[in-house]
Amino acid sequence: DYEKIVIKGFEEEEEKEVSSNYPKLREWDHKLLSYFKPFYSPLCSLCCLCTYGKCDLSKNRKGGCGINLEKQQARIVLLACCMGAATHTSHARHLLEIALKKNPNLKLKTSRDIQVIAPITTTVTGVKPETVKDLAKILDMIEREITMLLAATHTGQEGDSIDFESKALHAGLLDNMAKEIGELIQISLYDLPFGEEDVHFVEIGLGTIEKEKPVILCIGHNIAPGAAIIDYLEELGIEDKVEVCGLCCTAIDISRYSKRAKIVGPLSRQLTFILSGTADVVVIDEQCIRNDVLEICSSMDIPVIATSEKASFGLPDLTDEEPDKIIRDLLTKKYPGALIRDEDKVGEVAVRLALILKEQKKRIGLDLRDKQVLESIKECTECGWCNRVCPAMLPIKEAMIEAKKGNLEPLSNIYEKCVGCGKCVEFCERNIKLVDLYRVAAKERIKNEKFKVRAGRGPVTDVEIRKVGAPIVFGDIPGVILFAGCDNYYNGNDLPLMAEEFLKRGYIVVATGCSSMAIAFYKDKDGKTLYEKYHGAFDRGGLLNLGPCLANAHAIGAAIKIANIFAKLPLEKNFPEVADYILNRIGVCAVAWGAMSQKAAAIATGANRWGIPVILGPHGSKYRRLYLGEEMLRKIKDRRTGELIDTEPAPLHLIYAAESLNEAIPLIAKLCIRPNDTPKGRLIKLTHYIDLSKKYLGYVPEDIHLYIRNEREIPYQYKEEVKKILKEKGWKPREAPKEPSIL
Amino acid sequence: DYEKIVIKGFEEEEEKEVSSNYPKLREWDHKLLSYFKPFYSPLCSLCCLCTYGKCDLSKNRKGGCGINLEKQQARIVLLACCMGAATHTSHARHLLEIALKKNPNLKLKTSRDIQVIAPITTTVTGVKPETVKDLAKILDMIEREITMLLAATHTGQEGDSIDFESKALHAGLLDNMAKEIGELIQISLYDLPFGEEDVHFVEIGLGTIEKEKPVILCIGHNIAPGAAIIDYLEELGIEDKVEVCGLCCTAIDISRYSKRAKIVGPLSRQLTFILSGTADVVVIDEQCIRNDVLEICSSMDIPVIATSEKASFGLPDLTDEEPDKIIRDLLTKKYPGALIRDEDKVGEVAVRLALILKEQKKRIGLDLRDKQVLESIKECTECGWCNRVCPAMLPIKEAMIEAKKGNLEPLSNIYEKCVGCGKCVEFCERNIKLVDLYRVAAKERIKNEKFKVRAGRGPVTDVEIRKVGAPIVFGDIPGVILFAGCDNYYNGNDLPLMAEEFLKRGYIVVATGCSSMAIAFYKDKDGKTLYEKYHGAFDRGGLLNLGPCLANAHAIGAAIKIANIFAKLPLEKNFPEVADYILNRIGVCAVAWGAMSQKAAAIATGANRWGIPVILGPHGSKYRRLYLGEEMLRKIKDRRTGELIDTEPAPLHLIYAAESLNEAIPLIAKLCIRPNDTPKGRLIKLTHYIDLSKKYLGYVPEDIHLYIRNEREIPYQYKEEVKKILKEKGWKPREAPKEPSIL
Amino acid sequence: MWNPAYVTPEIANIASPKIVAMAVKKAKRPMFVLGSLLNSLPEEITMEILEVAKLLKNKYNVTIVSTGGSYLTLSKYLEPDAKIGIIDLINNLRNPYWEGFDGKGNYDLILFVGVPYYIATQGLSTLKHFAPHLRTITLCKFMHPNADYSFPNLSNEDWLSYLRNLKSLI
Amino acid sequence: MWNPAYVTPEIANIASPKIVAMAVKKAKRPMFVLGSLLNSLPEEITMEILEVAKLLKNKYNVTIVSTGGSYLTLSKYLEPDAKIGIIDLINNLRNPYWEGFDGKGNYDLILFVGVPYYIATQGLSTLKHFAPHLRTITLCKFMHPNADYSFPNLSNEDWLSYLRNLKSLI
Repeated sequence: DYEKIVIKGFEEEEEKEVSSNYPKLREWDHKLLSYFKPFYSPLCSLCCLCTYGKCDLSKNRKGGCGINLEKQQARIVLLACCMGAATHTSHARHLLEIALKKNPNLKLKTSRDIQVIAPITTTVTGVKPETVKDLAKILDMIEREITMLLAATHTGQEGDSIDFESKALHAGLLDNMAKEIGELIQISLYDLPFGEEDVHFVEIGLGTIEKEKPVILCIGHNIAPGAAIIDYLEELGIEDKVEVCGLCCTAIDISRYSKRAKIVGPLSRQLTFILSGTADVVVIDEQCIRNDVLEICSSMDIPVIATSEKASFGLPDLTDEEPDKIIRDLLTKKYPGALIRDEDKVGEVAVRLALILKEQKKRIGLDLRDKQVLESIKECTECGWCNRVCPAMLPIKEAMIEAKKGNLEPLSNIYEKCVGCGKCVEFCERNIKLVDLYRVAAKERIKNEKFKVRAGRGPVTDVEIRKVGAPIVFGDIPGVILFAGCDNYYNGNDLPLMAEEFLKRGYIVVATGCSSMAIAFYKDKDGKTLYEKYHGAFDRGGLLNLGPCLANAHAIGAAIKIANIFAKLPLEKNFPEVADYILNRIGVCAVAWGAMSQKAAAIATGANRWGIPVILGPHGSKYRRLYLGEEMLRKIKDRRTGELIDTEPAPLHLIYAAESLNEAIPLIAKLCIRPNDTPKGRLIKLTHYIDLSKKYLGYVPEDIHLYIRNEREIPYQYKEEVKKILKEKGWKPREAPKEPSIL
Repeated sequence: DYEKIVIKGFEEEEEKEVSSNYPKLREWDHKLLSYFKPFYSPLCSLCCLCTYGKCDLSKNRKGGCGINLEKQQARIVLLACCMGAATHTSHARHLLEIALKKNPNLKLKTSRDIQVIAPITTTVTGVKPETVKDLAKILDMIEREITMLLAATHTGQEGDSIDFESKALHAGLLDNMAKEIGELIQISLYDLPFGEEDVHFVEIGLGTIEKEKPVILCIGHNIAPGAAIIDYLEELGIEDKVEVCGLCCTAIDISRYSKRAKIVGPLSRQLTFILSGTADVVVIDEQCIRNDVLEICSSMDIPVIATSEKASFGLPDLTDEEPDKIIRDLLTKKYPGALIRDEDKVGEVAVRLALILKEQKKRIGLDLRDKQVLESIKECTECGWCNRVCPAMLPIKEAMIEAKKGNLEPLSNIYEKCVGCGKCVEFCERNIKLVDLYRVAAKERIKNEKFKVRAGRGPVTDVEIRKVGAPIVFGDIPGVILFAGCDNYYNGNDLPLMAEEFLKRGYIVVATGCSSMAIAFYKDKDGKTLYEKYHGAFDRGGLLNLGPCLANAHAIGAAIKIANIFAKLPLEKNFPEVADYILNRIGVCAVAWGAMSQKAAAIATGANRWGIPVILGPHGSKYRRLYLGEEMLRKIKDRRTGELIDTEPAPLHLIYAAESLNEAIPLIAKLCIRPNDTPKGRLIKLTHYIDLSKKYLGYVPEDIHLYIRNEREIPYQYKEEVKKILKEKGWKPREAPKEPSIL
Repeated sequence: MWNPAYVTPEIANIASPKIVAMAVKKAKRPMFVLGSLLNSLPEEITMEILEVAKLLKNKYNVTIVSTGGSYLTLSKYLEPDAKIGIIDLINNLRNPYWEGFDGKGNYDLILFVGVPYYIATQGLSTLKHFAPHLRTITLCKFMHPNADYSFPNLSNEDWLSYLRNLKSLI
Repeated sequence: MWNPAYVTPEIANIASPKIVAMAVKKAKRPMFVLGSLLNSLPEEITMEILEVAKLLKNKYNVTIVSTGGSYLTLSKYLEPDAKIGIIDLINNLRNPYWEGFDGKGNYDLILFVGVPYYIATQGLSTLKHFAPHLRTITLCKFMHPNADYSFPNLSNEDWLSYLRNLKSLI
């Protein structure tokens, strides 16, 4: 009934602009950031954005426009978040255009188990979208507001760091909303899994690609071209004759669409895989495309089909040409590739090209090339520049010295940790193709790089939420961990190791994008990946692949739905209430261990605005800004009594960069603690926190006294040690707030 | 009739998205840039945008994402253009919201003399807007496309420098369109001058502000708060009791709205004027606000009223409070200022505050402060850091040494050239407030800083175009010069000097924004400013102040209207044809001598896409990218015959940074040459080119042979010298193209 | 510096063991931070670092701080004065009013070793720009431009001899 | 460098007059660019620069180029080989296939003096990153980080003596 009124209201107001009511959200931001203060680490202390400059802002000096270093950091963070939000918005916009072209009246997918299909959008705007057209209005609003936020980064606009941060938080929220919209459209348009816990398994890893077949490689984040390729193959009935595989989120999406599609791997494998010469045709769509992909493919005679106006790579626009002509032009190398802005045409051209090129290709050429690559080892002068520019600081020079002696093992170990950025190649005095060399050295390993990942399942269902709402809010399920973002960390097993540590303990683990892939790159002694070992439901001990980067919206959506379904909080235009609920009562923690991009900055900042804490890996400190709470009792409100009370600083931080895996794991457990925990829930959470701290750091955490409200919450097995700390710290028991809030 | 069909078409298609058809424009860009190749000068050779980095791209090396230094420059230029375009778009959007609030059915201003009111918008989209609501759709489109372009700057998207440039050109075009829309709205809503050649004069300069009255200072670019202040004063009937003045474009706009409003000066005077303590209340809106304005005003007890969500400066949002309460809170210094997002409330609060504060203020305090400032001279240690960080490289240390001896003249000379960036203050070991010191040293000069500028007149009329279309296209009027952009150049008289040099010679000179102000800061021996000396019509020897930054759209609009009215080119969705016409046939050249901002980058890049060349001052080289043609005969098409022909490289460059005034002046004349010039027109243009080259460089230009098609075009007075060059260069006469084109 | 991209207008001075020893002697409230790499460095070097730490603690009452899990190694030889996350620590150090681990106020000289280079660089950047009240020295094998003083780029052999030299000078 | 903001990973080597003289002697196709500041420098310095130019031209056949209006001053003493805008010149120099002012190809050593600092810096940046085929030296009183070799920051007095010294070494 209530719903109907809202929808009716929306129809009547159709002429009115949809709005996020930024001024109201700004109030929330200022409140939130009074608890979690921005912490700045400049990656560069200069500003070169206008012709007053370059200005040296070192030591927090002011530049020619009057900005100081602190504000400049906040400004750059806002700029990065705008870039990220724009990227997801433009991605969603492209999907919308395809949907409107294919079916202007497309209804959004619904299910008996999922009532609120757009929790983020509904909370922020009050709109409950039902059709693709409803989403167009929301996207208009997002684009309008991104433009406003970007304008604020211009020289001579915003002049306060907290207001820059408020705008960054807003950009993050818009990013979340755009992702939700993009997911809704592609799930509806391509009939992708919609909250299925037992979704099919997908083959993943460089070793899974069948090189005997023609291979089409899709790189990027946009499902449209890949889906069209799959459709065309099915039309011809040769879907088993051609290998369609992908890198990055496109891979996740095409493997949601077709059970045959394979995932080569995350971003970090892009350069390596292209250089292996396995692909016959490379189709790029948007995002996470190496900037030198055309140069590299050209050098290997692989035609590149660009499909997006955002990433045209200088290629001729052949959208209006006949497929026959395009194929001829590419085969005769008239062009190194083509821009084709019509996904159906891309499907035909890519498939027909791959079939022809596979015929022509000689395996021998590739083997010879690999041999030459090995030959180059002896060129090494041991100058050490590879080591100096490697972002992972891998011991490349040392591996080369060993390789010269005939031992390729160290080089093969480099492959395991390398993120394929190629900087070592750029700085090599002898121009040795090092990234390629790691691949050749690891050839045997790569053959066995065969894993399984559950396909991206989409949203968490209402049914699941109903079941776990109470145990999560009260703390019986110790937490929900989201592994998100790129996989640019420098140890292949970090992510599976972290995931399993929490799965074993009954946490719910959800993963997206390259992180959901990285978790699959590990097998236990029985040869099982974590996805095969743990169930796929949003429940205790479940491991969920929600889907691509866009699917991060489902993780936030799940938190919102707990507030809505379990706690009966109305969503419509109720952002501060919902975020306050999540912040104080829902034990969820996101981990972006290898985050690289501006999108990741936007995603994390958006999560922060909802009250969801995020832990970054050590390189995440390069994002310039963290939000840190204080390690002391925190004054918040108990809404039941209206009083200010002292309570645990939970979550301690909103976004933090950990030095090491050892620091991160106990911290994840700690950041799942919430003021709302029942004594039993708190006891469970603290048990894990202490357990993990002892295991990974070697001690009982020294801040444990902040999180214990009365003696019943002291984990039995650590009673002695904990009591000692409590005594040292002069701990006193205290009341738990009944309705914790910062509003 | 044709018009009606178009409008009808638009109504019928109301549901269809408005589009700029980027793929078609991209084709034009690739063509254009095959003649004018990007030239890159990195301001920084590092990239710190993602966590692969920082990456060192020196010597054009590739970074972790595969981008090289050249592409990175193009990417940063695109980012800057997006920031600029977003700023003008968001500005226009804010004006639109005010218009819809005040009068949802507001018709756009029209006049018998102006048929096409939105030449840019109509050419790009085919839409002929009639109401404010029509503009909303266009803004939606602009915001959508800015979002797409910004997305292309994200790591892992566009991978080709020419495509980055094409997108920068597109951002520039969107910027032009947003400016046109903003102007149309404010002209219509506030009934501003609409193409009047004899518009009223406005007082300009620090010396014009009557300090005896309460002074309200408006800083920024958005007319709304200033207009509301003026309205409120008129409501109270005390418009003669309070001084309303402005800095930057807000000043231009309020002085279009009210004949009483005064212009303090351009951006470069902001810090100086605030520090003078003249203002009782400071109202900031958006753009060109010093980032430390709140800090400085607070230190001087001047309350700051922020009015835009884009520049909130961390101030409490008191939009919903009663004026009485706001005034009380500001008087008791509960807050250093307030954010008031309701311009009418701003009007009341600012006026009432100013009246009260003026009463309280003691003149003596300011004089004492000035004395203390002078005292600080003896603190100087002569470390020389002021000189090292001064963007103008002014001899500050030397002036201080003289000042210590009691001679303030050199310091007072610094004031004349200083752009008030304040970096000298930041780096001073003794924290001497140097910018303030220059002001105190120049006190007497400042008293006499009283000039007159014609108010911003808005668009060029069709009547004017009809009169000058032919002489411009054939070359009898030797050119139209647009002086635009900020005034961050380092010699107070450069702009008036340049302007007069061309006015004297019968060129049409149009000016906008801070440039239109800077031209006023000069008097001839009779005490007349150039605005008083030269007429205000768009005709031979006219000097037009078109208006604020937004009014740059009118300059481009004038070129479009020449193509449309004189050459009968249809505009609707006809961008490439129109731009090709402007490039090859309309002798217009823009000069952005002191351009500072990302907006300026967008404006200039937009002008370039229309085929309008731009000359920057030496600091403009920091924009990282120029578009340079080759100094040799150029192969273009004669559409009459369909043949490719060799013709003069005119205009030689699309955007160029000049080393000095001496280089710039002859270059301006040269860049007004077009392939379409008649022999007579060419003769006139070459006469000025040679004249100015001899005067400012000391020689007859050595490339003169490229511009002479037959002997009749050799200026009589330089016959000998020119013929000598022609002989040396092996010159041969050639045919002029009848319909020059690059399409 | 180690990685050329980390260039910055004011770059660390190169520290010899002698300079480090003198700085510690002069300091009123020195701190020595030992990071997570202690768990993975060659044993010889780890041992040398631990001996330096012991000496600093015993002779100059330097506050020993363990971050990122280095306690696993450190605790076998020496009980640190504090265990904390590196970012939490930097955030405290940045605050001129921080009361310190012992309630006696902030510190004036911070020595670092074994914090992974890239996060260390960022932490040093925070202190360089926003903590004028203290000085930083890095004893790692990679030169840190954002420190006030830093060892130069060193091979493991040279690093070992720098550490030995430092030990002899304390 | 002169302005600390202009820091960059690879910074110019400091050039003594001796190094400059040797570089010119070794060069196959040297060029000397004289910028617009020639019209406003103290006369003594301008004269010294002009004498250096004359000597370079006469002894080593250095191509003398005037930019930005310096011809007004220059032409009183010396007819340059070419007159061109500084950006046009840099654009030519950047092109390895440029035929030069005399049709004999691009140049291998470019000396600069008197081009305003900020536009000179940008031009030098273009050459540094995109013109591996040539070397640049600046003879200005402000150190130029983007050149290959540069005079250090100098007072007018020291600048004069550097120029005199250079003259004596040619």
